[in-house]
Amino acid sequence: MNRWVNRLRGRNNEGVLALTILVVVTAMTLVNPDFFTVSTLFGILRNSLVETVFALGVLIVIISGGIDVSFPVIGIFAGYTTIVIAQGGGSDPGVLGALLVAVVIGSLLGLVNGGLIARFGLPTLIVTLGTQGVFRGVLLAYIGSKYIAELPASIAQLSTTDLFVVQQGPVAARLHVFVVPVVLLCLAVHWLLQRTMFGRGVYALGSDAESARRAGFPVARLQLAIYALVGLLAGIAGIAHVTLSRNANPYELAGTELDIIAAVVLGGASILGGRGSVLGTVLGVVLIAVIKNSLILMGVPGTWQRAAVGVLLVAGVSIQALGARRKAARRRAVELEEARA
Amino acid sequence: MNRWVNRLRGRNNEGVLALTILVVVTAMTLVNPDFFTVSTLFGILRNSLVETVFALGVLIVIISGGIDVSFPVIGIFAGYTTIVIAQGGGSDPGVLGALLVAVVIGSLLGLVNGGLIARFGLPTLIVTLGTQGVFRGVLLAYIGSKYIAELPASIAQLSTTDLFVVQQGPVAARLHVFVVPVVLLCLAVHWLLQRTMFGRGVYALGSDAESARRAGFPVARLQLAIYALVGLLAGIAGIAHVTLSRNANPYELAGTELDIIAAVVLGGASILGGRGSVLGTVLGVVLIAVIKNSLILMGVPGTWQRAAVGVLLVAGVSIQALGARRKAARRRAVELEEARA
Amino acid sequence: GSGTVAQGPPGGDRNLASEDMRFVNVVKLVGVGWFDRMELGVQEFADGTGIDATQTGADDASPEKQVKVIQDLIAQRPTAIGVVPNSPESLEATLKRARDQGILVVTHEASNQQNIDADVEAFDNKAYGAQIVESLASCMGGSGQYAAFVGNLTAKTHMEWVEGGLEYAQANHPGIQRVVDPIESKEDESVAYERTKELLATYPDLKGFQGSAGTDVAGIARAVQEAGLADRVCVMGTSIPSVAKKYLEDGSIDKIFFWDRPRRARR
Amino acid sequence: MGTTTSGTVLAARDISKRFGGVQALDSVTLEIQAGDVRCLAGENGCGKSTLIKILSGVEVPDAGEIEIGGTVRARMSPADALRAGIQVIYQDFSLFPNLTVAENIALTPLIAHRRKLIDPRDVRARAAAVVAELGVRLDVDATVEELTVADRQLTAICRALAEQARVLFMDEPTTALTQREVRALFRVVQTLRERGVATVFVSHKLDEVLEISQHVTVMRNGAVVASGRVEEFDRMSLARAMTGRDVRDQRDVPSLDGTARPVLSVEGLGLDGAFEDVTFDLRPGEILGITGLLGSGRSEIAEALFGVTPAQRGRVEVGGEQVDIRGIDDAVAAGIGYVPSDRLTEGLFLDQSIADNVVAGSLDLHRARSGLLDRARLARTIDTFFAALRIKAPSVAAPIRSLSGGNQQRVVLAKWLARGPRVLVLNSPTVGVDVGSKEEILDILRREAGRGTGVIVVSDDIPELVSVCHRVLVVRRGRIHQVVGGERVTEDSILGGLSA
Ligand SMILES: Nc1ncnc2c1ncn2[C@@H]1O[C@H](COP(=O)(O)OP(=O)(O)OP(=O)(O)O)[C@@H](O)[C@H]1O
Ligand SMILES: Nc1ncnc2c1ncn2[C@@H]1O[C@H](COP(=O)(O)OP(=O)(O)OP(=O)(O)O)[C@@H](O)[C@H]1O
Ligand SMILES: [Mg+2]
Ligand SMILES: [Mg+2]
Repeated sequence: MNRWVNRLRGRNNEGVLALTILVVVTAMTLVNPDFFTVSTLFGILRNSLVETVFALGVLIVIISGGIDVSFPVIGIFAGYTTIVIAQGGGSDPGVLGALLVAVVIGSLLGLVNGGLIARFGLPTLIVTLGTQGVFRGVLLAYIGSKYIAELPASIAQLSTTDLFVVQQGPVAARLHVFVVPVVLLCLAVHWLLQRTMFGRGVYALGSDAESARRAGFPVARLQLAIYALVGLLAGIAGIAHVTLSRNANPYELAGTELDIIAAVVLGGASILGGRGSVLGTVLGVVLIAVIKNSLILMGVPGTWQRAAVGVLLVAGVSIQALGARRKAARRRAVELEEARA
Repeated sequence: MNRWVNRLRGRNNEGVLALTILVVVTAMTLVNPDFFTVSTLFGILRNSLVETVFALGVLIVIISGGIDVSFPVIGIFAGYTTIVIAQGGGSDPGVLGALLVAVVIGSLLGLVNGGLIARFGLPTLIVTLGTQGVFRGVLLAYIGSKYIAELPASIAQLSTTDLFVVQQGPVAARLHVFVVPVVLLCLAVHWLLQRTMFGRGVYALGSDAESARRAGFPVARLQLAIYALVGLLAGIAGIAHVTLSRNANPYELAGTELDIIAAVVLGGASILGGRGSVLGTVLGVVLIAVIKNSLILMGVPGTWQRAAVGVLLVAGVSIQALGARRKAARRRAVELEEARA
Repeated sequence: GSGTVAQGPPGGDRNLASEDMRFVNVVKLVGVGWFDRMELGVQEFADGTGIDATQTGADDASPEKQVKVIQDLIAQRPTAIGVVPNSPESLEATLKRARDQGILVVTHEASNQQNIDADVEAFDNKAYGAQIVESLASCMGGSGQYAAFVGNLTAKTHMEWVEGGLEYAQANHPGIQRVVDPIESKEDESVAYERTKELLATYPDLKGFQGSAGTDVAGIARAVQEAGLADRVCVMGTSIPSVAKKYLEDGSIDKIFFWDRPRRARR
Repeated sequence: MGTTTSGTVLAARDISKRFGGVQALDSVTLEIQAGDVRCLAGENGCGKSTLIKILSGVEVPDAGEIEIGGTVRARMSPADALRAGIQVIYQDFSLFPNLTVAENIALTPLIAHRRKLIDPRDVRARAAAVVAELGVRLDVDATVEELTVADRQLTAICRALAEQARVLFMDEPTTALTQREVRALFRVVQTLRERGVATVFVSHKLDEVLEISQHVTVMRNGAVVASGRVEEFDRMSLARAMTGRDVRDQRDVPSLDGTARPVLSVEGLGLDGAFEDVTFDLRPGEILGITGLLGSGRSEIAEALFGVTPAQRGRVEVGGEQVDIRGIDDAVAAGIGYVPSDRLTEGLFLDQSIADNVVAGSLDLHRARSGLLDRARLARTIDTFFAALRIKAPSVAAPIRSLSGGNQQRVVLAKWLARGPRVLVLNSPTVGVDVGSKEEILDILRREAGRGTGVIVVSDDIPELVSVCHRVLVVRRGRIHQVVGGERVTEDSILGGLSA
């Protein structure tokens, strides 16, 4: 019975998160039958796409025991620069071409972080705080500071490409085609973390860096790869953001880092490292999106949304902490019994 | 000789910071003789006042091994609410009355952070990330979201009170009277950290929380006091900010947390806790202000200022890290020699 | 860089030769199409007169950043400063300081600014607003709810546009109601987008939007288009073609309004 | 059985290592044969761990060469060493607390094999096989952080055995274990020896060294000073080889005033799931030992007295007055001091100076009338204890991290003695401390007791208890099973109480 509850709760409280989402959706539907529509669902999904991709990167860093606050800047750097290059080149690079450029830029910037961290052993928060400023400065001073309203034709077309459209009376509910690559990306990162030596190395590093070194993990190379990967994911998120916004604005995204870290932590990742899952992260992002959406529908002013996310974060982490403490106490009791037996 | 160099460098590289400031000022004066004026000096000081007060709070938290990202929101919450209350009350509360109100509000919000951290043992970043959102939501939804241009008469008068004015040809260089309380505050925090049980407890906590508990420090009470103190300082900074900007805008300050953390870390405080000084912090804040001012006078675009601060941060922390490594090696050498003697 | 005059600021002397004069135009924010277009005008002025005229601004439309930009400028002591204020009120003290130091101050879109040497307005702001709402009313079929956006609640001109529009609607189209007070977009397309989503959720019967900042209509249209309401909701307001083009093409923006008189355009 | 002489599996020749300009290892040469059990002995800081770290690729030597299975290398990475068949049980285990036992056991060999992908079923199967082969009970699906210390040790052992190792290093593997686990570990070593695996064993417990090893290598100040078959050494000669002087090692307890009123009285102390009905008195100047097996609750009794995990029932009197110990504050206020077993995580501020640490527990006693810290008195206290405990360091400003284990332990003692406690409780005070330092620390306890302090020593080092205690309480299953006092305090009587 107890075991069954634990199974349902999941390693990182994924079950609790899923349950919370269910409760919120049910409550909202009771209050306002309009809530539970395909259109609402698609809207929530669309709003979560870019955040989810960023969150995957943050998840990897947090599991590895580090923290990165430069990823939104890397994202907009990659997304904006890609558009600038595409416009400068004259010819339309196509969707895959643009993606490739964004991924390369993102990875390179991530490598800068990784290099500084792996080479000099500096605290990850400080390094990414510093590079965040540098990347942003270079972006605005060298690449451009203008709002670009016209995207290359291929990207502009993708902006309004839907996976499918459900007609509901006069309103059309649209599910953006980006849902497909984002789902694939989640599966890929899950696989990477769970089934590859790299992924287990990330957990090992976050668990205990010196033990990881002694066990033969190439720690410096691992860190380099982790931050490059975060940059890569940020690059993807950046170009996705530009596409979905239908314009390129170099001032956007910067400043959203703490929100995404909050979603990942809410999703059960431990800020101390070594713990976290893709499923939990996705649920964390979705829960925040559901709550925000519910508040909008209930006519709660936008300023309250931040407050709600704040309460959610503190409550969520408190519950996790209390749960862990209770579990430890139970374990101790069991052991003493066994030792005496 | 070596010992003399070490003395000059200071425990937290204060000497290196002071030297850097000197070099930048000298270089700027050579390039542009207009730079080295009383007016520039006063300008830099004025621009550093509010940041310094915030930085003192951040310093205490960082020494204690925590981190706080909610302090700018606490600051503007306290500052703005004080003005709202003063306006609502009808009668002018006077400067001291306003300060008192801001300090009480700031401390109470800080106590919320401290309570959550001490009671549930949650990660400080997560708690303050959460409360940041909550405080901001409450401020904008309950207290107000309007820009207030008219401050109460006493505060409005303080806004333009100068300690002294130096006439330079047609230009008057003004030193704002706030320099006095800010200097006093720095001395007070220095004394608090170095000469009181509370201060030593802060260092002990940051050095090793479990050891601090075993040494008999009342850890929970200490944490409560630390976050209340940060709130108190943020309250002072908030009302100072409102006074100096001659208006109250609830959207301000939020988002500046990472900049101030950067200044404190640049000033030699260790993000891992247990290390940092008021002198270093003040020098860190001033160095950033000097660099920004120099860039402005050289006509460098504002976007580059962030980049410069970023480079400064990474370089500063790298130098500290490398220095610490070299120092550790030297120390071991001395000991082994003695052990063998 | 700053001037080479040994004593005193160049701003103190208004009889300088045009090569020694320096004008700086401070706009609400940099990097948006509207002010890029304005910068073109500043450049043409510089080319034509030989005066060192440039344009600058903060990276978002917040009043305090604009104050900071002007304070930094005062330290460099130019001959004259032009300002398109985000919040005329919050600029007063700073502009006074500039004028105290002998710098000429000229504003645009700020009919109520006090500490200035001159203010430039393109036309009667209320009449302009009335014209936008007249078009909106006919698009909405003469009845229904609409909402209005401004860049900043403190931006005098934007407020005059939406107030002029509201007064016109109340006088001439009793079937048209504005649902809430003007909404602030912070001159930011994504803020306009978010606010529009909220409005559409709160007021499902909304039929019209009036935008004021150049990017307002783009953000509104994006939200309307995503909600599948492009055909039901009318979106109109001040903007420029480069920003609004694609939404005009797919029908999510119905009409934009602007004025534009750079010399190059007349040639 | 005879030693299998199937040749040298590992040879380290002329290994030197400098840390910051000083020789931590000075041209050390060591050869290990298959099936050999070799003990590395020496004082704290003589270079034992450094040698192990070099031979396992964790540190790179400055000079010298390492030959493993015929291949000579100047340097190698941890992965190289693992591939060459070198396994290490580090003193701190070096496990991953957030990963499962299975992963902890199976990941290391998979890295060594340069595997890129992981199949959880494969991992589990490999780990289960190792566990089964060793015949121990270990839940491979549990995460390591859920395990007891003993199970963690077992996990570390299983990890070291997951691959057919050539050489197994064990760096002080018994410090956290009680007699029972030590016996189990020795059985494992015996099995490995029969399989031809060479074992290098480090311990400060001389009896263990003499029991398990076939060869002994003694180091001093980074160099090998003696080496030979174990039969050539006894306790005295081994201690002399390590320290360069004679180490006294017999029972020496100060005389006791039998009429003095108890400084501490404990009556009916109980805590659910930990201990029950604990009653004893402690007189001024008395040194009382408490011992028991793992999980017997002896540590909990000490921690309850200090308020770390307060007791739920019972009475505690200090100096005749009842005190209610609900937290550490209460214990400190009542005059109880506590030296925890794990000084590295619970006793010291590693990055702070000796000075700061010495007064960390007694700042409140150094307040001037104004309530502020009295700096002059602080300095006096620091200097007094620095001299009295003969802490070996360049100055009181040296950070704790730079001290050797024995000296760190002295700083912990100084910290509590500075409070002038009426009752001093010490949990395993000489764990990981070399024989020389250990004797000096026990002397400090005797001196402190001679001044009228009541001293409680919680330990499983029976010779140590015999050497210093007036009385010893043996705890079993949370209850005081036996009290051994006066002339009856001998190793045999205590061991008898433990296992009866
Ligand atoms: N990573 C390191 N950096 C600098 N010095 C070190 C390092 N590791 C060890 N030392 C120094 O080298 C010397 C030998 O240390 P080592 O840990 O090998 O001693 P040990 O014989 O294992 O002692 P113990 O019995 O206390 O474990 C010590 O003086 C120590 O301070
Ligand atoms: N804080 C804790 N959390 C979880 N389990 C604990 C904790 N402290 C002790 N235990 C468990 O309680 C049991 C008894 O621990 P205790 O430390 O009292 O044993 P001990 O007799 O002192 O053994 P040792 O020889 O290891 O010191 C052990 O199984 C230990 O793992
Ligand atoms: Mg060692
Ligand atoms: Mg124990």
